[in-house]
Amino acid sequence: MQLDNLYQEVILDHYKNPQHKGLAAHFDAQVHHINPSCGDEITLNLTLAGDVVTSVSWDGVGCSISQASVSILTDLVIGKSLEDVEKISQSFMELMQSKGSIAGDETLLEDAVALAGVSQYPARIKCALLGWMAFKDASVQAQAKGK
Amino acid sequence: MQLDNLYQEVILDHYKNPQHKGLAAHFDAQVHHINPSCGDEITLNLTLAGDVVTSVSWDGVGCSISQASVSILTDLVIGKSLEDVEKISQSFMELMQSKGSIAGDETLLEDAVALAGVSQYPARIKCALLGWMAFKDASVQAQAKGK
Amino acid sequence: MRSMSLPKISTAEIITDFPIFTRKIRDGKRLVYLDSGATSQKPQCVIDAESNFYRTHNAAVHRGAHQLAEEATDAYEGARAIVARFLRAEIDEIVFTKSATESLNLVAYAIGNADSANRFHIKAGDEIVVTEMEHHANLIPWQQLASRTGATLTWFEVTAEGRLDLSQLDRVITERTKIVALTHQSNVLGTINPLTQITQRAHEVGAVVVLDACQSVPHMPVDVRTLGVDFLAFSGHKAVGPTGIGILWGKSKLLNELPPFLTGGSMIENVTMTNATWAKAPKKFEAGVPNMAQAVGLGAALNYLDNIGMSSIFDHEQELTRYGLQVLSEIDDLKIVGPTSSADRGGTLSFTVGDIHPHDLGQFLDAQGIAVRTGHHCAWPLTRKLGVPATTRASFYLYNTTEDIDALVTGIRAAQKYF
Amino acid sequence: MRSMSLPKISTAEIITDFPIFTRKIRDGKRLVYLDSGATSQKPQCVIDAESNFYRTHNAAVHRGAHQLAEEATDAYEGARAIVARFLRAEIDEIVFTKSATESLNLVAYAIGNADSANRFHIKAGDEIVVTEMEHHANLIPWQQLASRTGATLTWFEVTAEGRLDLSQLDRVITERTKIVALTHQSNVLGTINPLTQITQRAHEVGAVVVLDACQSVPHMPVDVRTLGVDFLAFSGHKAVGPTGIGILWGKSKLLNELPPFLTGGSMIENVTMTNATWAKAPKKFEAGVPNMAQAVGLGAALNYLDNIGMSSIFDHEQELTRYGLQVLSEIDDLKIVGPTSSADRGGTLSFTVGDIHPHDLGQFLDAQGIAVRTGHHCAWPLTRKLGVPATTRASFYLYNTTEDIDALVTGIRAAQKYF
Ligand SMILES: Cc1ncc(COP(=O)(O)O)c(C=O)c1O
Ligand SMILES: Cc1ncc(COP(=O)(O)O)c(C=O)c1O
Repeated sequence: MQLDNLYQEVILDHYKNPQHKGLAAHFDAQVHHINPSCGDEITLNLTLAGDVVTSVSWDGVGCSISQASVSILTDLVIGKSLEDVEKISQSFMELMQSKGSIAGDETLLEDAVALAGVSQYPARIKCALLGWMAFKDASVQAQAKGK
Repeated sequence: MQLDNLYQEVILDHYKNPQHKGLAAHFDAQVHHINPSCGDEITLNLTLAGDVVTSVSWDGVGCSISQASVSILTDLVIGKSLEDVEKISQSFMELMQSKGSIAGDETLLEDAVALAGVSQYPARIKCALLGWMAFKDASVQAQAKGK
Repeated sequence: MRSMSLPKISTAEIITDFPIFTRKIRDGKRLVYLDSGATSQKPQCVIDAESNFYRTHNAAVHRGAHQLAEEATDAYEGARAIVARFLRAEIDEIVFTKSATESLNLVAYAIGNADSANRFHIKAGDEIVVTEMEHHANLIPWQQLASRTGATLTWFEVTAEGRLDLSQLDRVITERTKIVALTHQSNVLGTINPLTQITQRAHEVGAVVVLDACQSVPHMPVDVRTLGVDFLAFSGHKAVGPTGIGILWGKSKLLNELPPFLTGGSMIENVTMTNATWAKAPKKFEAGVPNMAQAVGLGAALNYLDNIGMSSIFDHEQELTRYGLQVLSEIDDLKIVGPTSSADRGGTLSFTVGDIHPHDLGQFLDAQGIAVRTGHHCAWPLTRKLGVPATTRASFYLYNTTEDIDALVTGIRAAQKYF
Repeated sequence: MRSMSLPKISTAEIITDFPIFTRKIRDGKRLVYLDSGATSQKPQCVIDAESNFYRTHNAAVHRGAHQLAEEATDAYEGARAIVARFLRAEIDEIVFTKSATESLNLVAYAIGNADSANRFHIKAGDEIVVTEMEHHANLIPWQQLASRTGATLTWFEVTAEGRLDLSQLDRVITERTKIVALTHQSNVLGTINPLTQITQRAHEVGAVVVLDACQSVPHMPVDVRTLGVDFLAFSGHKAVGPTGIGILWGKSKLLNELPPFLTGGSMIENVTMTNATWAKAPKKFEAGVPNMAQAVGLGAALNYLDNIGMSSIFDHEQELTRYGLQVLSEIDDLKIVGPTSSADRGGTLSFTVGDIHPHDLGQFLDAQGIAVRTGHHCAWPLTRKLGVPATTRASFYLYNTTEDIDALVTGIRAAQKYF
């Protein structure tokens, strides 16, 4: 079934057991993002130590793609420098825009390659990006605050 | 040539020798009408004696149809009661909206039956009616003043 | 039963009028189109009407003194006459716009343009009444008008059953109310709103009533002479017509008093460098070379619907609605959002299915060839009020059958296993 | 000569692309269509593009999570990419409207919506500059904006030769000027306006330049990167595209700062009962289910023109213009209204013929199968300024030939005998 490309095991796992869901009490930056076309929402808290992501936590409502994607993101970025995260992020963006033409760099993206199938469903790309956009926004705010 | 239905001899005659063109100095009502789709304009002066049209004069720019139609109108209405004019006017309106299905009542409309062909050229009906609308407007104003 | 006396419509025949139903979805699946609330499919006769206009009569209307221009004008004005007949309106009461969205913005902006001498003039202290179930197209233009003029926006609430709460009618519509804007049928709940009480109260206080008829005109007989509203808007594309065409109907007297909205060619009486005066309605509201082919296509669409019969279409959808409500209600964890009986509701069924997010459900159904819509359906304040972030919506039209609904049910049950 | 290096276009072939040329006019006469300035004819590929959208991909864009909605979105956004490529613009700079008239009103109303914190805010004391040769669509919206805000409307005059009088440039565009709105090519005179001086002066004083490109984009290569203007509007129907579709191009940064115009579905970021925030441009300006089939048709139209080549089309029209100016000037009593040489002018020839009223001339020509336009051409202040109540206008496009012009000349001479 073609749909299984989209809803890979890994995605449904993250959806059912979202990582770092539940907002941390302390944070450097908190952002709230909305997907205007479907109403999905996410709140994301971020703490940095210098250039390094020490904590990301989140809460929100959304489809399996958006929930799994943010869950995967948190696993990927915690403990990494913002520079490394930027590389991951760019690679993920490429994957999303690939229309199925690439499989994604597994060493860089880890579980996020499971989202490759999303790139063939244009209406869902925004879902997969919701958390990533929120993270980006939060990191800009947290850095601004750090200065 | 089908066009000769539209441009009957009588019409071209009135166009070349317009009746009662040149504005009278005295009048009960003066109106200025415009055809917004082509820019044609007419000024029409009207004098009543009680219920009877004693003088209609006009000036303006316009196509042969609009000029001939107002010229024919003046010939038709001067000396008649407003009640009679109303009958003529209604009959003329019917002729214009007939899409060529009627020839017009010659005893009532006289030269105006020559305009029958206009009813087959929808874009020209407004031309033929410009003077008649101006007359109608002027007669309302002149009556209001008379009261 | 009223529907018994009417000829039943033959969906088997109707479907052959719509070429899109010959195509396959997602690797060979039959198209089960349950998204007519978003946009309807088009019969070949509508597609042909647009094409034929271009192929044979294309010219700018009202402008040229040549044969094509005459024919184009006849076709365009002929379409206006068809719309008027369809709504039981006067010809001069029909304004062609590009969409219901434009129609509603037209009224809101034109009212905003009314100076203090105009009966439509609106100012700080005045009130504009909407409802909690409005589509964004009948909410934001009024929010904006309120914010531009200092008027206050108030609204009717929606009950848990998805009905308008009219218990506070006289407190919502007050002596300060100038405009009451509401939907005829909710595009989320399916609710058909009762109008009489509202229009009576509105007119009592001197307000005008603007009806969003996007979801009613395509689906039921609508007679503007008996509705009691002052303005009405709908879109062609939801009524088996082309995209890019909408209708504003307004009472003749009101249209003539309303200032214009879009300005430009063909809507003028006289123009100088510093000033302009306006043509009579409807021309006053149709600036520029109009969407002629689309108007002609809409005429063909309404004739098509009329031939089948709006009462028959309504009855057909009522049957589907009754059937749909029943079979959906048999699914565990499925919750209908909106009235659960077919009384005073149309064939728009929104629902949630347990914890399955509507996006995921929609995607799953799509893989079976079933097209539904998911999200807030451009009525975000309503979904918020109802406490659901999003719903899945199946909406029916004349070409749908109980098999389509069966396919939906099968799809939902399979999704419940999948997620 | 520049035209020599370009492939000549083959009108014989082109004509076969346009089905309307197979029909006959007024009892069997060949259609000599010289009214493309009002609206152009459509090639079969454009008609098919619209039809195919309805037949195969029809669904509401940006909304459904189903295959048809995906395909419709691809088709619609694909059309946006084509328009962007055609104008050498960025994709997000292309806004779909229903017409140039809407595009121009959009800018005028949106500027009127700008509050005092917004760079577009306009108020009493500010000035809006237009020209005496504007079409009503690029004049009245600015008159209205001026009257709503208390700003002052000023204008460039037109010389007896039909050119903009730029001798007073610095007095017309002043430190108080906020907007300069002008036409690229006059729809009456054919004059192509020089833009550099005007845009430089406008930007020097911090004004934005709005270009009415209705008569240029369909007829010559236009590259928004080098034009120097800030906004540009044109209509699809004059560019072999469908009716009901127009384009507003705006510089990305400016579109994002400009407040919205029409409000409703799909143009929002977030909505509550009392407030709404906006999506990014171009979505911010596209409220409601868009004119999807028409956008797709416009995409096909611009691809069609691009395949032939805009430079070749321009050269072809230049040749027709030179020929037309020459043979018309040989007719007694015929007076060209506008530049009499082909330099900096397009293929729009307006003229008067002695005392023959344009309406009569147009009707006479129509009887020979020749379609021209007569009247003030929606530029009434201009015809008044030029001292003619009306003119007859012949306008050329890619499918016209010197034979069409010969037919016109023969027709005019016959009319001179008739009247
Ligand atoms: C120069 C010019 N500007 C604006 C317009 C208005 O275009 P539309 O009527 O397609 O909106 C036209 C054509 O009518 C035109 O020729
Ligand atoms: C109830 C309702 N109102 C308004 C609209 C707006 O219609 P359109 O997008 O065709 O302008 C819609 C559909 O989108 C609707 O369902």
